[in-house]
Amino acid sequence: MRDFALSPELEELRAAAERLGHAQLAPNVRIAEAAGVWPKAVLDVLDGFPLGGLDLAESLGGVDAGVLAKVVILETLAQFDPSGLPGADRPGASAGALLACPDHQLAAEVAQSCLNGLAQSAFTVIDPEIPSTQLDWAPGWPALRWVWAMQADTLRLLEVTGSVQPVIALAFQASGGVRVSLDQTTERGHWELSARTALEVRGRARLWGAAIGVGIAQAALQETIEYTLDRVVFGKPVAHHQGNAFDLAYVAARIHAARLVVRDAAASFDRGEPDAGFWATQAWLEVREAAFHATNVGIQLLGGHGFIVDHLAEKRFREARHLAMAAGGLDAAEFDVAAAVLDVPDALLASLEQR
Amino acid sequence: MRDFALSPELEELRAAAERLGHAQLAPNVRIAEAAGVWPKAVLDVLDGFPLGGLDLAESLGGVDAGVLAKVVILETLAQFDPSGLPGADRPGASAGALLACPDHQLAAEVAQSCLNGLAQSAFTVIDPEIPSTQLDWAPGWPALRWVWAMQADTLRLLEVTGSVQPVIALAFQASGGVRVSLDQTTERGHWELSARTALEVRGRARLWGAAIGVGIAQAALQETIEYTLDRVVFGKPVAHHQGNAFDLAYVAARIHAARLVVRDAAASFDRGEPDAGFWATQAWLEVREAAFHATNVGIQLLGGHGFIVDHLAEKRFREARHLAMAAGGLDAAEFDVAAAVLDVPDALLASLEQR
Amino acid sequence: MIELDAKTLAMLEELRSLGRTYIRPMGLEADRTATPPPVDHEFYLICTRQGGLVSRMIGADEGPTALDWKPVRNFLIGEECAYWDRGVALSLPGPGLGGPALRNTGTPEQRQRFLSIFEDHSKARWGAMAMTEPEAGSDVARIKTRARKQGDEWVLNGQKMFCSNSARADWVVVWATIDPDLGRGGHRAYVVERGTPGFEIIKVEHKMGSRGYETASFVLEDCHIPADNLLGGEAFYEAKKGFKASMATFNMTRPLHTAHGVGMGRAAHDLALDFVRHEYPAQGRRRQRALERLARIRRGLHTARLMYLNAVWLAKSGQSNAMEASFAKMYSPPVILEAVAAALDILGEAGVRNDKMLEKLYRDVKILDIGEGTQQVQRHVIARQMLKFPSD
Amino acid sequence: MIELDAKTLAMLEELRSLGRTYIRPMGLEADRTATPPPVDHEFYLICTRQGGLVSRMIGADEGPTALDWKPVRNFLIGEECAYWDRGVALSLPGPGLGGPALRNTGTPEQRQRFLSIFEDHSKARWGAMAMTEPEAGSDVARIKTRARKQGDEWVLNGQKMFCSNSARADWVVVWATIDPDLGRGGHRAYVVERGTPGFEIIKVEHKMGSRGYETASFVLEDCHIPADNLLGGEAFYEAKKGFKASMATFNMTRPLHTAHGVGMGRAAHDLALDFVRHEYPAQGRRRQRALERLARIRRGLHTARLMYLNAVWLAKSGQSNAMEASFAKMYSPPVILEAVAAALDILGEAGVRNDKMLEKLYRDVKILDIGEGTQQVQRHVIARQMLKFPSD
Repeated sequence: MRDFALSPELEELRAAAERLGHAQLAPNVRIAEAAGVWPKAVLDVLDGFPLGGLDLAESLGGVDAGVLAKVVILETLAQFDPSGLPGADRPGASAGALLACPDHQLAAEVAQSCLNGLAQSAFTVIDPEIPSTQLDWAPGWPALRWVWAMQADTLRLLEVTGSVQPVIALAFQASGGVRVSLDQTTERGHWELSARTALEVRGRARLWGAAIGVGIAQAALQETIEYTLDRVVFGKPVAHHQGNAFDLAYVAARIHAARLVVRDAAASFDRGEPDAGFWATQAWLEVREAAFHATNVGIQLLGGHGFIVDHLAEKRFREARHLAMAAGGLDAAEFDVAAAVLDVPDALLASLEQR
Repeated sequence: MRDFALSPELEELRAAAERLGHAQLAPNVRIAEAAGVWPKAVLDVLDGFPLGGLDLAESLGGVDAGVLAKVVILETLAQFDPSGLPGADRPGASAGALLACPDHQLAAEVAQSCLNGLAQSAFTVIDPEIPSTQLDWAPGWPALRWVWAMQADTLRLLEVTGSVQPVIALAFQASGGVRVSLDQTTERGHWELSARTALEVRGRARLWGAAIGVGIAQAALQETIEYTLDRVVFGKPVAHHQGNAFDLAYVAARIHAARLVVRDAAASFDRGEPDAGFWATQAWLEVREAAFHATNVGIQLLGGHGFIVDHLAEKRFREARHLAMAAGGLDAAEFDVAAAVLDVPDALLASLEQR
Repeated sequence: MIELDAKTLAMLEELRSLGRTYIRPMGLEADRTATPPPVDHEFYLICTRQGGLVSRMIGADEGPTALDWKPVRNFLIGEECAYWDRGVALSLPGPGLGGPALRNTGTPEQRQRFLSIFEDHSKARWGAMAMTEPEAGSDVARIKTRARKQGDEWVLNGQKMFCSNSARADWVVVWATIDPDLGRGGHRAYVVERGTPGFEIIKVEHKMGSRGYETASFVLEDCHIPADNLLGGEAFYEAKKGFKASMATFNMTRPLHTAHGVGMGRAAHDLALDFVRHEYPAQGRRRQRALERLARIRRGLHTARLMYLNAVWLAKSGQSNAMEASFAKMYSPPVILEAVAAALDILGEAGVRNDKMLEKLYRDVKILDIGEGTQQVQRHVIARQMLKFPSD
Repeated sequence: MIELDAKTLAMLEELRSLGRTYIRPMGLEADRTATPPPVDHEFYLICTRQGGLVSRMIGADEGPTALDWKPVRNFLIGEECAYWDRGVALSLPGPGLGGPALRNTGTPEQRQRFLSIFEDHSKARWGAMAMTEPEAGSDVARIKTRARKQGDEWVLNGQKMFCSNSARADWVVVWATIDPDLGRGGHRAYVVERGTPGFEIIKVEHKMGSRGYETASFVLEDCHIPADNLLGGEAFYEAKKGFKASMATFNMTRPLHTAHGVGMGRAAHDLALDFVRHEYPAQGRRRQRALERLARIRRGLHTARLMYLNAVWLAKSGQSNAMEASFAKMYSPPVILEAVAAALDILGEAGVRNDKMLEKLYRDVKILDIGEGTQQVQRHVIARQMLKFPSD
């Protein structure tokens, strides 16, 4: 059967990420948000991993620890502060694009500049029906240089050769958001991918966001539990009023479910399974809802306190929504799973059906 | 402002329907379901109204009391037993089709046969993309003679000239369901309607089901409240456990909202407003969800008792779903409101916008 | 369609122009700077000069008993204000929530003293009301601010938070208890004037959204106020009429809250509609989904609007509206939040950008489910009536 | 993909054939006639003759301690059985829920006496377990069935309801209390054999769906049973090990319930898929929506399956799975119900017809949210652990 355990090595890495988050991220959340960047001490550690290379092949300069390792670390760090992750994790959401890029030399160049901390790489999905002429948001540090843009199954690599504008966005301020008009870029190549590979690229970008979403949701639940156990209304802790307790139980179940599907899809990539992109997109859809529920209940049960910056509930609510619009948003994801659904066999009974 | 009161005449009619329901319908629910027909005493009263003529123009033999009157009476009767309503209310869901039919003489012929108790009339929406060759369910008494079929904005009147088959369906057994293959019918006419008129016809059919849905939901809530106040678990009534109380409060709000939109759309028809068909379809969509919630919670809070025929919770759960698939089901309704949404002005600010 | 009288139409028309010119830009500026508009903002003065736009329009001079066309109009105007910016609408000059309190329970002398200042049209002025405390939100019975009679004065000690406009108000109606053991029976309301020694604003909150009005905390440290500032006077409480009871006959704040929600939902709808009109092609599956979403948003707005109108109509007809007001207050905020979220989905990746305005609405709108009683409070109110809950 | 061993694959293959030939047709027939298959149905005999299809396949001969491949396989087999018809699957011969009770707490003598009858492969036999009473469903502490010791016998008095297969069972494990004032501490389990005077089936329920197995009520009127039929014997209760505790180490019934849900959801999915393949054109907006619905159904099934596999894996790894079993049991039923509803929407108007089978699944599936603890019970279990609830 499927093994739900993490390897001892990964468990150790996870514990290290947790310690880092505790010591360096958690105390600096609002400072980093205002500064538009994560603390240098954190970046030094993460660049040493290197975080960005965790799920990259060695040929691209990565350490090839696998996608499962990546999602576990992203989930862990996001519990403390996801805001700088898009900046710190390079090539991050575009890792799948680099791996799928048929021009390996070019991909290696991109990877190297990212891992060296010299360039940022972004990923976007452009709907052929609504061809956007700009990238609406990307992490702003290090300087945005690469934009991987997928339109249908065509992958394009654009190099930023003009100017980018800083942009205030819903969340992830510690990554210093920018936007760039595509006419400020120069195309370095474009490749027609197979439908399956293209879905892998998009699915992997979504899984990157999904992993962060699980961390955010988990942190939201944790804070809500602590606050509602502490605060007393009508004679007992907020959490002990059954209506609220039932909501929290539901949120916990959704997060558990979301974590399972995210890790399952990640393992699917690591096993090289043909439908990993489909399941990763499904995982993103599951996380999208779970993270909304968790962060929404997070504000709700804090009442007025949930709405002010003295707590992190409001920040998580924004972050969950920000992620929900990435990689083409809901429509692109639902179109992808709908397009593939007739071809993807049941994960359990595939071998029976193939006979 | 909009008046939310019922006229004294309508209030009186409603009270009469309530008395009838109490005395004749409620005690015979399961008997009628097994018999496949409502009690004769009930039918005699309703045919005397006549129920089917309540919202029909006098030129069609109706009493022209209006759509609001009709939905209020349907809602009231449905609280006691909706199962025989599709049989008893003729032309019922096809009233809008009769009224829109440009061949007034033919429409009057149909209306007369329905009001005389000699013929049943059904309404169906056929998706041009999935052209069905049969009517899947219609009330079986009196004998099905007329089928109004809409495909896009074309209205067709088909007369059953061949055989119909009895059909076991999800609900409404007291109306004795039948199905008929369209090749067992003869076309008596077809008419191309304006988009707005066509939407009025479909919307009115949906509003018919929506009114019944509100009654079912209300009855479900009422029974759930009574049962859960009576039954004690963990030291207090089921209803007084906050988790359950919160669910019931939510259901009550949804039913209240659903009733408001149904009556509003009905009044819109009575005022001859151009967007009545749009708002009626919106009302149906609202009721669809409200009735599901109410009947689902209805089973849930009764526990095992909700699943057995000793209570009516299971019957209402089936009825709500049956209605949710009528008149083309969810897709047809959502396509309709999507197609019209850009042309329907805000109900409050239309006069400002027109300037 | 809902027929509007000529006067209401004219007011809405005027408001639309003011909204475009002032209210929305002020809201965007307040959001950008995380600071509400300054008290001497031109628009506040315009409002005041016109004989009080607020009092004339959003119903601050109206008791719940004046049940003619006017209260209905006030709700429609409230909806329209929120369409442009609910935060700024809440910041408009006037007595605020302190107004109804004074009008309904104040002595003639108190009404004269505290409300007549708003007749001076040369300067924008504010009143405020303070109930919530750090340890008492939904559970108002737990308020700890103490009031002690000392000779001819009352002495107040305590802390209030989440109080709208209190930092700019000439006076604040403050709820306190003369004896916590008496529960609600010990509650009293006092008018505390700005500048009274011991009354000090300690914090203006930084909020996720709804930054157009200020939300402040203040302390009362041995704050001495005249005996005359006990709202309603001693006689009022001795007659045991109960402040709460006199306020609760018809619930108007919950429907107004819902009207605000409809206005904000409409704003999101129009932004998304605009995007569909300008960015979407004439056909395709993305457009189809966008239209289905717009239809769903319209459904939510229409339903919420009927709910608040119904609650107002009940009051207008002299019928109890407590349940229906809570239905509206409970049901609408999640529906409006969903509407804004659906509008964002229409924009896709572009929706995260602050300059798209929808992003701001998403941050603004969540407060609807918290202010004036969370949905949990509403569910409790409904359940208590509907399910014969033991009183608590 | 989930890798399966050859033996499991072979079993699933066999089951698929049996499902098509027997289980689904039996379920449809039971639904039509509102009567479970007769006890002498050919298929029950086939199951029995094969050395007990049930005991061999769905894990009835397995204690929660046998944590190798086999329990996992049993869940996959449970899922597959429910795919064809969960009701009939629950009606298959074997000791049913009484099996684990006997194996875990029965004395060697009791295990021999009550379980060895299933080794006779010439006749289908059933065991059953009865907990629920008219006044005690979720709240099992309230059971009223009384057990009094009288000489060498126990005398039982009370009524049980919603008891699966009890009308056809050779014996029923009956829960009773020796003293209601002791709460759960007074609970005892007894094996009551068919034909014991005073044990009488009074009603077989008419159900909305899930009619493939019988759900019955029975009374115990001065029902004398041998002292030896006290499950576990006196010593077991004196040692205060507690029946419940010994059963609760690993929760396997909740994950199995979820597996059943996945099977039923898959059945709905396949029926809808079939409809799309045969009735829908190659393109169009209806097809697009249908594919999106199928994808959503797949997501729900995949998630629910991972949840039950995870709960089983935890047990297999010797880790507590109480929380995760409740997560699965709480989360899945509404998701599966939604999946069936979405499948019905794919059929549109045709979905109401009984001959479309999906209509039956809609009636069948709601029981998932009630049996083995409603979602309210699960939420309570989760909240108690997660939120440090005061014990109740």
